[in-house]
Amino acid sequence: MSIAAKANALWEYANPKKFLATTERMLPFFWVASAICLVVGLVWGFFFTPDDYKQGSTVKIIYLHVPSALMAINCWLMMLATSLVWLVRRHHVSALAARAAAPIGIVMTLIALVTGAIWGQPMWGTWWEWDPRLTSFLILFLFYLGYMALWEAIEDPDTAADLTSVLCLVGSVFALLSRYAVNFWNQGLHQGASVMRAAAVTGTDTEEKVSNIFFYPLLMCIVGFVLLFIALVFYRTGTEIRARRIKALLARERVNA
Amino acid sequence: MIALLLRDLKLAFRAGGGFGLGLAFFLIVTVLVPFSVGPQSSLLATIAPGVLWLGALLACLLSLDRLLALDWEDGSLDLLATAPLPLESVVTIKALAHWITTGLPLVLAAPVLGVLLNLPGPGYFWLVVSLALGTPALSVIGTFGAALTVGLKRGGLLLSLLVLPLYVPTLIFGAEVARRGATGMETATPLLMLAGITAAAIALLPFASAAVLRVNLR
Amino acid sequence: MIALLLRDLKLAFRAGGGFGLGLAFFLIVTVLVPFSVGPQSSLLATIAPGVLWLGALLACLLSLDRLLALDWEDGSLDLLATAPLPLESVVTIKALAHWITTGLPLVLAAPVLGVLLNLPGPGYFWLVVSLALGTPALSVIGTFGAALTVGLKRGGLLLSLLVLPLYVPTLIFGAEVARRGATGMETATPLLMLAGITAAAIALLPFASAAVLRVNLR
Amino acid sequence: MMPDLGKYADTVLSAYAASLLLLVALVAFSIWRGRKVRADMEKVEQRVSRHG
Amino acid sequence: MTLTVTDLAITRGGVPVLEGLSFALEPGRALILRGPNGIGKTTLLRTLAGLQPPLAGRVEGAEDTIAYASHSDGLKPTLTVVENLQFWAAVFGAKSIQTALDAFALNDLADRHAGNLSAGQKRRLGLSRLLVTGRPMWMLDEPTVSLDRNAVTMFADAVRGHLGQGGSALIATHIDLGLDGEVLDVGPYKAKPKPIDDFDGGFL
Amino acid sequence: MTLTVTDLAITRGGVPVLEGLSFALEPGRALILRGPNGIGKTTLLRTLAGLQPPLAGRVEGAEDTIAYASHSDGLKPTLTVVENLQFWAAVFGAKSIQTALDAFALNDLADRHAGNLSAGQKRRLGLSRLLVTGRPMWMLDEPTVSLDRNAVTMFADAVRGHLGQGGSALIATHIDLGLDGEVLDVGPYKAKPKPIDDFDGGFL
Ligand code: HEM
Ligand SMILES: Nc1ncnc2c1ncn2[C@@H]1O[C@H](COP(=O)(O)OP(=O)(O)OP(=O)(O)O)[C@@H](O)[C@H]1O
Ligand SMILES: Nc1ncnc2c1ncn2[C@@H]1O[C@H](COP(=O)(O)OP(=O)(O)OP(=O)(O)O)[C@@H](O)[C@H]1O
Ligand SMILES: [Mg+2]
Ligand SMILES: [Mg+2]
Repeated sequence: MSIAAKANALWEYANPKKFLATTERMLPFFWVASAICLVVGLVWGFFFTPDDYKQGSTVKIIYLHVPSALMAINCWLMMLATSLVWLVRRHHVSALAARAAAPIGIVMTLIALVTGAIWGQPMWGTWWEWDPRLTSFLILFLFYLGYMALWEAIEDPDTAADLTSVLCLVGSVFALLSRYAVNFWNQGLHQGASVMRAAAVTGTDTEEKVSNIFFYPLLMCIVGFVLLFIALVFYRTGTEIRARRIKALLARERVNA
Repeated sequence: MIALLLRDLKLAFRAGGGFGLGLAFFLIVTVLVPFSVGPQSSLLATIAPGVLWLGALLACLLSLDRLLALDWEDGSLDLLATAPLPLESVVTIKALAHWITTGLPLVLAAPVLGVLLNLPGPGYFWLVVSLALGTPALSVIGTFGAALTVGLKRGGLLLSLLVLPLYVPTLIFGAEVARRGATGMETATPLLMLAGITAAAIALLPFASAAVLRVNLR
Repeated sequence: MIALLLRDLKLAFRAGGGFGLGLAFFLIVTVLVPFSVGPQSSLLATIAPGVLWLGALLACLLSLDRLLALDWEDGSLDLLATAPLPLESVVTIKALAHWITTGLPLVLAAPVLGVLLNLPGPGYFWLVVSLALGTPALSVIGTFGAALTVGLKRGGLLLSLLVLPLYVPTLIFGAEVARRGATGMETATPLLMLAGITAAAIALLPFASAAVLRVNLR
Repeated sequence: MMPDLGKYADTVLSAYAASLLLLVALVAFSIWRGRKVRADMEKVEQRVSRHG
Repeated sequence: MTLTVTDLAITRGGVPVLEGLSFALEPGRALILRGPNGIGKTTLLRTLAGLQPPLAGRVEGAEDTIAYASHSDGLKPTLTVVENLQFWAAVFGAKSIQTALDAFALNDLADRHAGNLSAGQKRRLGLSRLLVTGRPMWMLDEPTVSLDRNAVTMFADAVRGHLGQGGSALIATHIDLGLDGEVLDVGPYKAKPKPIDDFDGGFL
Repeated sequence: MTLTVTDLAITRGGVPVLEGLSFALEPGRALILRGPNGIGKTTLLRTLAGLQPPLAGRVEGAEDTIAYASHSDGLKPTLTVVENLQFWAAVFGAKSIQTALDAFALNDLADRHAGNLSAGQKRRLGLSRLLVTGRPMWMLDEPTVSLDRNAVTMFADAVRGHLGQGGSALIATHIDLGLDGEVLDVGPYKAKPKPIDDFDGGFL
């Protein structure tokens, strides 16, 4: 099957019915897989990893903190992508997927913030520090809030989809700007992203590396969070599709009443 | 009476009813403060009580323009005025609904935001107490302002102008309580004043609001 | 185009048009700050630039809900959309009118209020410059927010919730300029960033606003 | 077999508790709403297909 | 319960618009207000409903007996048709809203948000409110605006039913409702412009 | 300049309300839209005016030729009658507003604030706007709401004059305007409910 054909085949799933049918089939797998990964990763990390030499047992928080932080960011990216798809190809499902994802994203942001705050207490001696990364997460939280509020506020579903999509686009640009602004505004004590650096994995990186003992369980948790995210998005999108169908049926009933 | 209260609450919780928006505004303002005055936590700690009170006050303020103007625009205020309800109780109910949907959430959220501005430990209790005592006054006074400006299209900003000066005493004593609490000084006197103001406002202002409303309706 | 601008300005200056209200709000907020954070002049001096920027921003924000919603409610937006004006230019004009009636007065008034918060000497120049550069961005971004929420009755609070996060970069750089200016540090970098943001916003956002408006009109 | 968390025990545990609570709440809410909406849809579908 | 108006003068925006107006409205009767645009019908109705004080003259039997329906319907767009009606029913202490729903054929619109009804559907809902007030006197300001033909007949029937139960109605309208009530043209009562030289309390 | 509509289908709130609608509107002709409340007249006019996209079908000759008058008049209460008109004249590039003022007898209201006109006076001002647009096609949604008898005749004359100059008009109304234009009852074009079983992009 050629690439183009594959791509077209992909758009098939933009049909709500087909999307529902397919995801129904795939969901159980994702639920189970994510559960397994999360349990294994967390148990491994919590029970079978040593304490960090300077952070003590608090490193264990990383197994929740980092994955949630990553998902919080990636969830917004996914919403950005689906919003674009809606604006360009007018596939309702993708708009609804964006709507379904937002609450997940906000919860992930919340988890990152909370675990971070709790972690900050012993490490930095304060619950909250206006560190750039923390701050930019707070801003991300605000963007999620606004996005969801707009969805809630508008009655007509297509109008809501259009407006929120545009907001998501413009918002992304400003979120990026804010990230730089915040960096400029205050130099932080939060450690830089090293998980994603090969050096960290190979352990050749000297300073602020997450060494392998911590890394593999962490990787497990990240995978678990990703799977959980996918499962939730599929499930919630299904819900949104049904809610949308209810709206449509009622509207149809009205006008023919 | 009950019907009116229930309706207002229902409207607030419906889509576009704007419940929780005041809360979000409170949050955002608190976040913006460090951006504008700079991130030094010591500085933030000192201004925290005042900022939180000011934020709560503004959040209250912004939700006022919906309070009566919506009913005015769609004509239900005319109808309520001809209904067998005294206008005094109408405005009281509306103030109550406003407090439930705006003031109360602010009181509950304030401590969390205190963390952001690292408010010193003892401050939390007094912050909540002062807000719990002060916000009802804000709602009642705000209703009066809303009644004054109800005739004007989008009178939101004018409303703020009229109401803010009236808020000054509440703000002074409220913030004073919170600040003293945060620095561990005694808080009895301002607390008493605050309670007094609130009690008086609740007791007297509804009559003024109703009178003003009657004038605006003719 | 010109006709629209003139009309909006005329409306603003007429009774109830809300010219000067933003200014007054700015004034009151600045006056309230000492009440809430306490009168130590040293403290006030340090937070002065930030407070003034925040006050200006809020004053801008509160005048946004009139920006398009009035025209929406009385149906003139429908008529404008069917008139021989591209919607893009309509929103640009409206943003311009908003800046003239709100942003500009704030810029001019800021130094006076600076005195109230005894802003240090060198701060004045930079405060004015940063506001003059920043407020246009606030108007344009605000117009976008207004276009998003135009369909909603009294969407004022939601509007703020949507717009404030978008204001963050402008606020940070603007306040940074003012703060650095006040303490005599170099201000070139944030000033450039601020100018860049404003320019980009003016160049691009009107298209987004017009698109959103079209969606809302259908 | 509880690992000794040293002086940070409450920190770590509270972090885990809070996060897991949030996650469970999210999943629970999603499923609750999913069930509800699915039921509603079937109701409406039946009503509509009966008359109209 | 009769409404008696004697030598009434009313103002709008400080300007006298009608004066020397006297009439009585007995139970079971309908009175149709006619007059060109801007003569003061709306103002008159608002005055009788007690929303603004008369400039001169007396209005008797108007306290808590009047149900007023203005140009705007007082509907909440985010409440459903039923919720809107139930609220007014609760305020006026009526027990059931079913009759109101039936009278204006609102049953199949019952659980739609008032916000997305069409102009005429909104109007019907607004009028049905009158039936739950249980007030004997209806004051209606251009009630049939944007109603289609059979909605107008619905309305006429509702009014007849109300009159039948000893109620009365005062209706300002420009079109013919097919109601048999005497017509009161307020045109002749237009307030004479006062001589502007004597410069009394009214600044005229 | 003819407006030709072929096999048009329109939606409101995502639901088709009218479908299979075809007609042509030649210069000099008026077309009266009739239909019960909620059938979709307003929606149709908005679609033709280009405010919302059609669901299916074609609309030709509508670009920049249509002057639309909706339920609401787009008046600024704090501007005077003249200022309101002048603004629209400037937007549409018309030179004089005198004819418009004359046509609806607005001369003696000329410098009243639009905000304190009566319902019918407002309406007259709203309608006079059509004369300054200089657009050949008028789309009017219940134009005579709350107009008194001779205001209605004023309006009818204005329309006749417009038709006389080769303009055309599409008027949605429930009452009889005494205009001789053919009537289009949109009732029969009510959209048939789609089958709900296949559950495509439109969720129906
Ligand atoms: C309260 C708010 C906090 C937030 C919003 C936050 C946010 C983040 C984010 C976004 C990442 C990104 C992970 C990546 O990109 O690799 C991260 C990683 C991390 N955070 Fe936090 N953080 C917070 C507090 C803390 C605290 C207090 C500590 C401990 C001192 C901490 C330690 C870490 C570590 C060790 C990583 C992994 C860094 C790496 O990638 O190697 N964080 N955090
Ligand atoms: N807010 C106001 N301030 C001052 N004058 C007003 C105001 N509203 C209306 N008027 C004037 O008062 C007079 C009476 O207005 P009113 O609305 O009662 O007329 P009406 O008989 O209801 O007309 P219509 O049939 O058009 O509704 C009119 O001349 C009008 O111009
Ligand atoms: N905002 C909305 N959302 C969803 N449906 C709507 C909305 N507004 C109107 N409708 C429905 O769309 C249909 C068409 O409405 P429309 O206003 O076009 O009717 P109309 O012919 O103008 O009626 P009227 O003669 O009462 O003005 C009606 O069934 C109405 O209930
Ligand atoms: Mg009238
Ligand atoms: Mg209509």
